[in-house]
Amino acid sequence: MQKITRDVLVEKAVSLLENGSVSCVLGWKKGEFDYDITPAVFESKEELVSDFIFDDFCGANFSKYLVQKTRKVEGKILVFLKPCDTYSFNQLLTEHRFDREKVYAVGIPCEGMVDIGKIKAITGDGISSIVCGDTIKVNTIYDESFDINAKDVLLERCINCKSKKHVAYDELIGEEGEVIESNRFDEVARLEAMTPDERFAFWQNELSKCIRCNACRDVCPACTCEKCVFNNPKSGVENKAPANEFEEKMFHIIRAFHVAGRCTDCGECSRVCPQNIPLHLLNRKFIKDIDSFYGEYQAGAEVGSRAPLVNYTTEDIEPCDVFERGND
Amino acid sequence: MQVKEYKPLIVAFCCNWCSYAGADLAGNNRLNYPADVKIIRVPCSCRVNPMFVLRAFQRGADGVILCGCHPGDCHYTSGNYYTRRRMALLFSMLDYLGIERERTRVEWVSAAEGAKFAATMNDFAEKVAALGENKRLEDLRCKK
Amino acid sequence: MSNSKKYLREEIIRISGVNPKKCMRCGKCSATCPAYDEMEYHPHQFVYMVENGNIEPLLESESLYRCLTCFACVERCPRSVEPAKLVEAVRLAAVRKQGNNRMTANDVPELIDDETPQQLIVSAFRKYTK
Amino acid sequence: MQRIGVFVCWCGSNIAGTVDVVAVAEALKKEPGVVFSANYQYMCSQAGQDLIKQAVKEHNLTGIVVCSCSPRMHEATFRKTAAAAGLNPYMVEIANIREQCSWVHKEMPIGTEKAIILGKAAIAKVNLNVPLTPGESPVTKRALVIGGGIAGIQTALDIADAGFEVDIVEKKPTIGGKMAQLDKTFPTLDCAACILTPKMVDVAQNEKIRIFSYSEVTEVKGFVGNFDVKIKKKARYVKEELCTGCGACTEKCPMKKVPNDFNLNMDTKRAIYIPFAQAVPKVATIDPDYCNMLKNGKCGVCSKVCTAGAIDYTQKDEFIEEKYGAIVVATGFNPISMDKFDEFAYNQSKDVITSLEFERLTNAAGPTAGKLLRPSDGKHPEKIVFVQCVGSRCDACNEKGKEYCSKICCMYTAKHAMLTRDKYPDTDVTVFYIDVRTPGKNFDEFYRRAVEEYGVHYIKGMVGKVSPEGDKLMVQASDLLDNKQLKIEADLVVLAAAIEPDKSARPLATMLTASMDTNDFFTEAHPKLRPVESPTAGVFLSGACQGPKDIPETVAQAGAAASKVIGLLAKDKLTGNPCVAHSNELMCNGCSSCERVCPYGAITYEDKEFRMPDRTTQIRRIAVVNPAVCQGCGCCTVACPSGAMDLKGFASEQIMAEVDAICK
Amino acid sequence: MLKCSIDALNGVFAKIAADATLYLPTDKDGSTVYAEWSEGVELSNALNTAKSPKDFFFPQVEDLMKFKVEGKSISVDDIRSESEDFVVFGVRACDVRSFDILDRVFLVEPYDSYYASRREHGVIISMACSKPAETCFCRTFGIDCTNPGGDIAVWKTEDSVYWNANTEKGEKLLSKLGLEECSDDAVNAQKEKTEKIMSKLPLAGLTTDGFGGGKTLDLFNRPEWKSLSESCLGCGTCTFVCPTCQCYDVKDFNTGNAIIRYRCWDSCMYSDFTKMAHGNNRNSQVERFRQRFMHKLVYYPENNEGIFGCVGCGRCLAKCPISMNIVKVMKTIGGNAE
Repeated sequence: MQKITRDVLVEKAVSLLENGSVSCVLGWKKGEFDYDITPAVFESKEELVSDFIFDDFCGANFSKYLVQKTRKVEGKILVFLKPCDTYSFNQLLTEHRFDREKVYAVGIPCEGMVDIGKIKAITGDGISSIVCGDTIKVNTIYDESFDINAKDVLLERCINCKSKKHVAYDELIGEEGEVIESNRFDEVARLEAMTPDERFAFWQNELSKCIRCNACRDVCPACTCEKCVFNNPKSGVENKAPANEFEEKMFHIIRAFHVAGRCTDCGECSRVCPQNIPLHLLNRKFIKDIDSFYGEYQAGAEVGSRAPLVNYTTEDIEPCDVFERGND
Repeated sequence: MQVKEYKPLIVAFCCNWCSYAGADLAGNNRLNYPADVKIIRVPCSCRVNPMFVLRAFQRGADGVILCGCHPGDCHYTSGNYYTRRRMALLFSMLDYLGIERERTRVEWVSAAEGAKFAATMNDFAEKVAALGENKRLEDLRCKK
Repeated sequence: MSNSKKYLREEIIRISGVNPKKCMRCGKCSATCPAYDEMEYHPHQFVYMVENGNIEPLLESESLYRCLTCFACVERCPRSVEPAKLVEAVRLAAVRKQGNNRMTANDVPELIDDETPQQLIVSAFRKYTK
Repeated sequence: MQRIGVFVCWCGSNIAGTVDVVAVAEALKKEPGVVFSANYQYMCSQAGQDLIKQAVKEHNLTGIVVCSCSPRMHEATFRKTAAAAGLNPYMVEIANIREQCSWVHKEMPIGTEKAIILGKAAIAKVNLNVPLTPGESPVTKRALVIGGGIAGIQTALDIADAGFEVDIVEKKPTIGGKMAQLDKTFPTLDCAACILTPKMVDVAQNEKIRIFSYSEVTEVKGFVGNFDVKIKKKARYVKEELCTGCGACTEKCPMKKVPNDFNLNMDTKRAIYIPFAQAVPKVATIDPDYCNMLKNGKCGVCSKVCTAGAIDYTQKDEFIEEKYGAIVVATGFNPISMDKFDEFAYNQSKDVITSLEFERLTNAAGPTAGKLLRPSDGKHPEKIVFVQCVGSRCDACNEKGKEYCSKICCMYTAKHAMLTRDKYPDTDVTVFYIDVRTPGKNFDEFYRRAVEEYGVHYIKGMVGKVSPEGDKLMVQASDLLDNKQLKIEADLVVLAAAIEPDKSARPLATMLTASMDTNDFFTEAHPKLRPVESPTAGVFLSGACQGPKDIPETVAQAGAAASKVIGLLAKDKLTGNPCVAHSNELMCNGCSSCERVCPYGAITYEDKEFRMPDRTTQIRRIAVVNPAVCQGCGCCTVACPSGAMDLKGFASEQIMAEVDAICK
Repeated sequence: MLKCSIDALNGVFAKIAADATLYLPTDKDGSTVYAEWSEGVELSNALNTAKSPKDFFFPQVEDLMKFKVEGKSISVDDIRSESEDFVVFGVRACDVRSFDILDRVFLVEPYDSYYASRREHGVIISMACSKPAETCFCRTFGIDCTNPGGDIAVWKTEDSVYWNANTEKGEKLLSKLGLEECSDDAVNAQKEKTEKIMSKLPLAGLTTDGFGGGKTLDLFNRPEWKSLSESCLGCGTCTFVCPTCQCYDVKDFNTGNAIIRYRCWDSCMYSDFTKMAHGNNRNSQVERFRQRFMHKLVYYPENNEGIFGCVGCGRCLAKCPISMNIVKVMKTIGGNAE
């Protein structure tokens, strides 16, 4: 389904590596199967040629890796950024989380990434091969084969893709895209329209699945704290386990609050949650509220923009009025 | 033993310069409000971290109210504007999770508004009492 | 203020989208108005009278049809009150009453002459007719 | 572990009436860390304080909880008591069991129960208290005044009078400001020059005052008591120290067609000029945009005629760096541009002028030598129309004007009208007004005199349109009281243009981290109680930069600002509030969230090298709080996602301990 | 061998549930989880649950005790709750093996009475696999998924469920269920079919060659650890879905009125794992990453007669946010070791 091929990216990476512009490449590395792709650092042409991959399973957002990698790597790092990744990239720059000079960013187009979970829901276990394309061909060890329309198994965040525009890059491969009118807030609105009891039941059920593995936090490009409050025994909220219902809520409310106004809605949290909790619905609630209370704001759209929670106007909505507005 | 009448526990964070002084004025004027309201003094309403609000609920509070200077009157010029944004978003989120709206409130009380302070606390305590015990944000470990 | 007056005032305010309370009584609208002398009630009076619910005399007044809708008052008003929109709203309220059309199709042939641009007749027809 | 003493005050019957103080003292004695508990009738009395001091010594107390009246009442008292007993004063916490307990609850059991809980909360907090020491910083005993108008002049003189050094930075070649352009001043009609120029001379002669004229502030660093300021002295191509102000150059300069901004461009000056006769410093300045020598190297006349040898065509901008303890902003105002007000034909007719231009036309040192003549043809105007509130009191949506009342226009218009009628009784003067606002000493009397004694026509109504017709101006206006539209022929129309802060104020505010309102007026630290201080410590406000003001108000504020500066500079050291924010550098992300919410600019960033646990080193950007600037609001602590930022005295752990104690 | 028809299964469950709480895999919100059985709770057809069944014996959070301090006296309350009888149905062979692995940790000195008590009160009914997934590699560790252990083993075919007791505990339970005797033909046929599929699995060829006790020095300083761990986020997903990870932390929670001492799972992937007064043992993600795999593949077998600390259930392969896992480690490190 991707318009751009792996070979183009490898060629770009190899040429930049060989002419010394960059010293390493952050890219996707092929896995055991056709879908378990790992983010990796490539340091040589050989590695790139044999292991670099770019296909419909390359959802991973590299922006966050730059925080640590730029501190450790000598020379520049080449990073490939899909449109949604560029927002995280900018947001991290806004927060001075890495040195822009140490990165060579190549914007690459993205046609949407697919969700292996959704494919498995159709095919069942035992996938032996997957061939990407507009129609995804899946074969299983049980000698079954499936033709799946890629559009039907997109990641949630890609179904509601908010932008095909790259907001940051040194070089762009392919054409400049556009910001898209998405329906990403529909699900939030659906929840808002429920009664409080229904909402409570919904979230109680969802959050009770949490195993507190911290994957959502650890993958989140906004969660780059040197020390997370949930790891800090002095913060008063530290814990290693969702000890009870309160702790489950506490963790997710505070995490969402800490990234409120900084979350670019990249959707990585929901993508990686092993328990399939729709965590993006928490972040999107904040984004939706921010947009409606304080005017539309897209974190990461511009470097240096002032996030809504470190900003104010004298005419802001009063907390007692938010419910009326929220239910419109 | 007699069954204790249910009385909501209310934590009120008051900024030092306006609301805490407003509460003092309510005292000076002997204006009654329920003893279930317990005040914590903070320098400015913007000192109140959402974590404190959740902590209060965890520990058994049935309602949490923040009081600060009126917008524009902040002793620190802009603290309450940030409070307003933070709490608007936090309360909206709590509501989204199905937690009763009436359990949280922000009220601007100036140092001259002793009567407003007392009236606000009476009203808030009444509304929270009507909701009954906080069940949706409770931590059972902290129950007596 | 009686309820009917209140209702009428709300109606005018709703149609016009004007908030007459913003007026600071500077009179710049009337100072600007090119049709001032033709009008029984002047732009600033429209604002004042609507605000006070004293709209009946305006509905009856010829002034409604003297306003050129040139919007000079709207342009000049320092308080963004937009008196011409109020005049327009009152005029609408007047022509919407049964049998209150100021102009019928029958009147048109009489008005046609070499000097009047047809556009003027068309817009007058629009403005004065339900 | 702390050793805490609890002291429960009866406050006579104020507390003891509804709180069983003995029971409270008993109950609190059981709390962790409490080693001593007592009750007494009046803790704040000498005997009560002695009781505390004695207990501290006898029981080796490390923390004190006083259950008494509001901390707003006696916290300071008990802190002093603690200090006298050798304890850190910040080891004291007050449980407010009077205002917030005994006075608002009627029944003894309820009051007692609540008092115990409030006491427990205070104990929980004090358990986590740490001794705090206010930071000290030295004070540079020199003040900077930015702006050399009457506000700046008065402030500088008052500060200098107290014995401190003051520098004035003025962007124009001379100090004096707007007041130097005025003719007479309301409501007493004394001559502006007569009262201003002696002050200018005082400034020039005061050895404590330095004037940096034709200069601008380009960089401000530091904080209260310790500002580092960079000042750009623009090249005036004349050596200030050599120029005698004789004026020979300004007479001989062949370049005569330079618009004279001092006269609001109503006449011309030379390319080398002295703005006006009483200028301070009286030094010539070359306008590089017009000087032929500077533009194409041809001329050099001024250099030839200057006997002092002061002309220096090679002069460059010079940067001066200086330290200051306090900064006073006195950047003043300007009339707004009339470009957007087409209806008044300001750009079409020379005979439509602003009030400030009118001042110059009536000023003896002005372009007409004080004769009131029409700018278009130099004829004497027989009919003058004044229009008030041009661009003031506009709706927020109105892009042309300002929302506020410019405050001074009513009075100066009355003054202009009165003076015109006085000097030229044959001239007919009409003032169009919306409201006449005269709240000041002798103001309304002044306005009434204009009407009653001088026969100025005041018409309530606004001018809608001014159109030049031949050599006349047709003024179309409302007369609201007569319900008429007037069409008046006038020879001169004078517009009372709204005033706005000087354009230099906005970038200056950024440099000073001083806040501004939406109109670019500087915000005061408190609108009622601290009207001459900016929220940024060490920055003070004088004059119209804070809001529209007339001269007496400006001078009053200038004096007030000076007294605040003197109060600051009189100290050898500044003792800060120890309850300030501080950042844990190991947890800081350097993300700037805290900096963005800090109203005082107390937070800066530095790159710091860290040795990581895996034995590598990393350079990270971290926040550093300047305790001298921080006022301790705590906003940054919540903005900080990692919790690196905390507030001393109100630490997150302490507040949560209070929450826990209350909810227990 | 005993059997019942698929249709009768619910009735059997009811019988089991009459005496003990019965847990079984069921489908909920699109994933498979263990849930308490009650009428209407259907057995899932999925291969395995998202989380392993180790929770039943070693819960993620477990209160150990409660104590109160009043004045200078401390009172300790027993708040243990692990004495309830329960039955876990449908445990796959790999997960059954995981209990052996946990036993070797918790049931040796210092003996973990909480775990032991739960083990004692729990009956494991395993279920043979017939449709393994591509992520399965139990065979690598010598596990026969067609012949699972546990107290009772169960085979499910299209129409019937076959039961066989492996232990006395199982025998006792099985005898109460009133099932009919039958031959093991159907079971053998299923086994044979499954065996064929097993050899077709993509990871069928994965071996433990190069790993095991005594390999510490060979493997510890291998340079590949760096690149393998490069993208590791340091989250705890692999640990928390793993049936054999057994590390925990003991923490105190101050409720305001008392202290609850509890333990909860910990993860060696976390930066503050085994943090002590002097700091941490492992200060970089490479070290932490290496620890997890060295433990499963070298240290554990070294201390436990060659038994590996992995059962090849494939959960970490499916759940790792960045798809780094033990198979990739084994192929990279082990492959080169040959």
